[in-house]
Amino acid sequence: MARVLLNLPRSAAKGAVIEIRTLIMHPMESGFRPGMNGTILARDIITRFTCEYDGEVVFQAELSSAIAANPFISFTTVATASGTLSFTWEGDNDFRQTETRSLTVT
Amino acid sequence: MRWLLLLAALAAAGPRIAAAQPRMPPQAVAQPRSGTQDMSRELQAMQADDSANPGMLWVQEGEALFHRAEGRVQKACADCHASLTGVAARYPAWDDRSAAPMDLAGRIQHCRTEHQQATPLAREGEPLLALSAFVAGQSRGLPLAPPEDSRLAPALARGEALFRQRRGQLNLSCAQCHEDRAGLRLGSALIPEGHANGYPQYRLEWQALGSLQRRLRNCMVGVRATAPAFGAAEYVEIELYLARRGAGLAVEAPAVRP
Amino acid sequence: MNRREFAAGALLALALRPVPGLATPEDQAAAIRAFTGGKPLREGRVELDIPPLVENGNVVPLKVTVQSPMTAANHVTAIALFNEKNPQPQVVTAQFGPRAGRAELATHMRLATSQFITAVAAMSDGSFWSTRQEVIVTLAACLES
Amino acid sequence: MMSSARCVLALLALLLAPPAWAQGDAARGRAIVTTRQKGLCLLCHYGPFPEERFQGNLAPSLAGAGRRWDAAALRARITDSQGLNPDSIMPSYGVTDRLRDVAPAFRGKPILTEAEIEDVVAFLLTLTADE
Repeated sequence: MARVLLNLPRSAAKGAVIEIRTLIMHPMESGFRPGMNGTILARDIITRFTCEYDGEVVFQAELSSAIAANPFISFTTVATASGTLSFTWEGDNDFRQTETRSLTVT
Repeated sequence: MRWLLLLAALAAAGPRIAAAQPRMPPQAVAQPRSGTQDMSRELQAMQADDSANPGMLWVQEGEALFHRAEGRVQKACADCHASLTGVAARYPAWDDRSAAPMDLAGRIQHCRTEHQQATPLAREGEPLLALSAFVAGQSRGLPLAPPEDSRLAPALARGEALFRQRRGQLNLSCAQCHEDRAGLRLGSALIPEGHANGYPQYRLEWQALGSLQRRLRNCMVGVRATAPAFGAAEYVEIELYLARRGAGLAVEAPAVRP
Repeated sequence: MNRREFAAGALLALALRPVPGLATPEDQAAAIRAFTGGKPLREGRVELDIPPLVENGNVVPLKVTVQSPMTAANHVTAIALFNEKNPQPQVVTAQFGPRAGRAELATHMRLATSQFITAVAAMSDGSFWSTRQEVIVTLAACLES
Repeated sequence: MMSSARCVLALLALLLAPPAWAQGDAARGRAIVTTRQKGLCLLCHYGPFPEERFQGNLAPSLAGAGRRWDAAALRARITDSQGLNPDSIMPSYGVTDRLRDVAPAFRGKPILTEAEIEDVVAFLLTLTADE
């Protein structure tokens, strides 16, 4: 499992816009870089990031080789109701990882 | 004329006098300047923001490892160490058993093999970097405070000599760039004073976290010199000198550097 | 050596500088056309906060902010970022809806060399807005290997 | 009038001078000067190289080098700068002894060959204008 850092509030007022900041440990090997022996290293990147709020997609991003290693993605969402936010990173070589956080809306 | 002769005699006796007593630790740079001050506002912000500093991924990994039972005795670091606040700021330090200076990664290794009775971790391997980052992170904001320990004096002197030793096909010493020419530009890159207050650090060139030893190796490769294997005494001696030289600077680990 | 030979040599030296297979501004324009479906791009509404000078192109922090009420009737549906001179013109494409609250996206990108970066926002009314910024990438003097 | 140091320099340069047929090529020399992996010159020096956005400032400008020095003096400085001034940080491009801990890949090899140094000299001689 890749190490993930998620920064978001545990609770928020109903209707508030909350900021979510994510980091995941991943080499984002671009597929354009020569290795030690001079041949190009195979691409190994995260291609998609999805945030679901109680099962509904509220943010999604398609990533390319131009995203830096250990990808950082920050975005916002509206606190609508207490529930679960899930974060999924998918990519080359069947990479798939999901993390969840609960959000209390008052 | 006589005073001139006297002066010459004193000068000749000088080295012998110095050798007879433990050498006084060299003074720290009068007002050491952290590499952070030479970075763009944006990189400074990245370093300061724990939710954007990629080095924090290693700190988090290190925290998990710190609490994991390991080795034949199945003990975790956390079983003995509640807090390690300020510890990293005092390394490298003298190690009685090996009768040599030891850096922070060396100390973690020592704990691991002696107290946990576990297999040693590879230098520059991810687990040791992560543990080092977690421990060093607990000294963030505290001043580098190398120990006043006379047993370290010979190694400290060797470290300074290595810092001033020209080497490699380009025949350059650390001091010629990072002391004499700090603040000038090598190509487009501003030469920093080269302080040791941010390690392990997330270097954008590496796209990963790395140790001070890796950074030292980086410069040796740069001047086309041979570089000792990670963990070698030469690195620890330079680390010792750098800690003294940057004394007082706030620990920034895990720092972000270009 | 005469002047012409010298000039030719200088040009050769330029041509021999190591620039691996990079995309071109034309590739960037084509990628943007594919994103907009050929619809016109208007300038404005989009703000791209990216450092004008970066010490290392491996990690370049940036933030895109689009002015929009982000209501069901009027919101940003997507933000896309394009480069001119990386191996590929695409950087990131993010889908937005009213539940985002604000049309903001921050990330860390790679820049192979100095170039213009273009941010494009697609609106729920079918219009496209954009802005672009030049980023100068300095070169590392010493590399590890 | 020539100072004695200059005389020594000129003699040294004469000794180091290649056969007359080995004339340097200024275009090749320019490529060496501006290539980071080869000449490394612009890491420390700066000069009239508009296509090179980033140039160092550890060492003097190369502009006017061809007016300040003749071929022999340039050759001597490039070949063994530290032979002239032991404290110089400029590498001795043609020297392989007096070095320590050289990485195996570079051991026994000068930074530039004699022919390459001739190319650089030929190019620097064209830099007669001050910036």
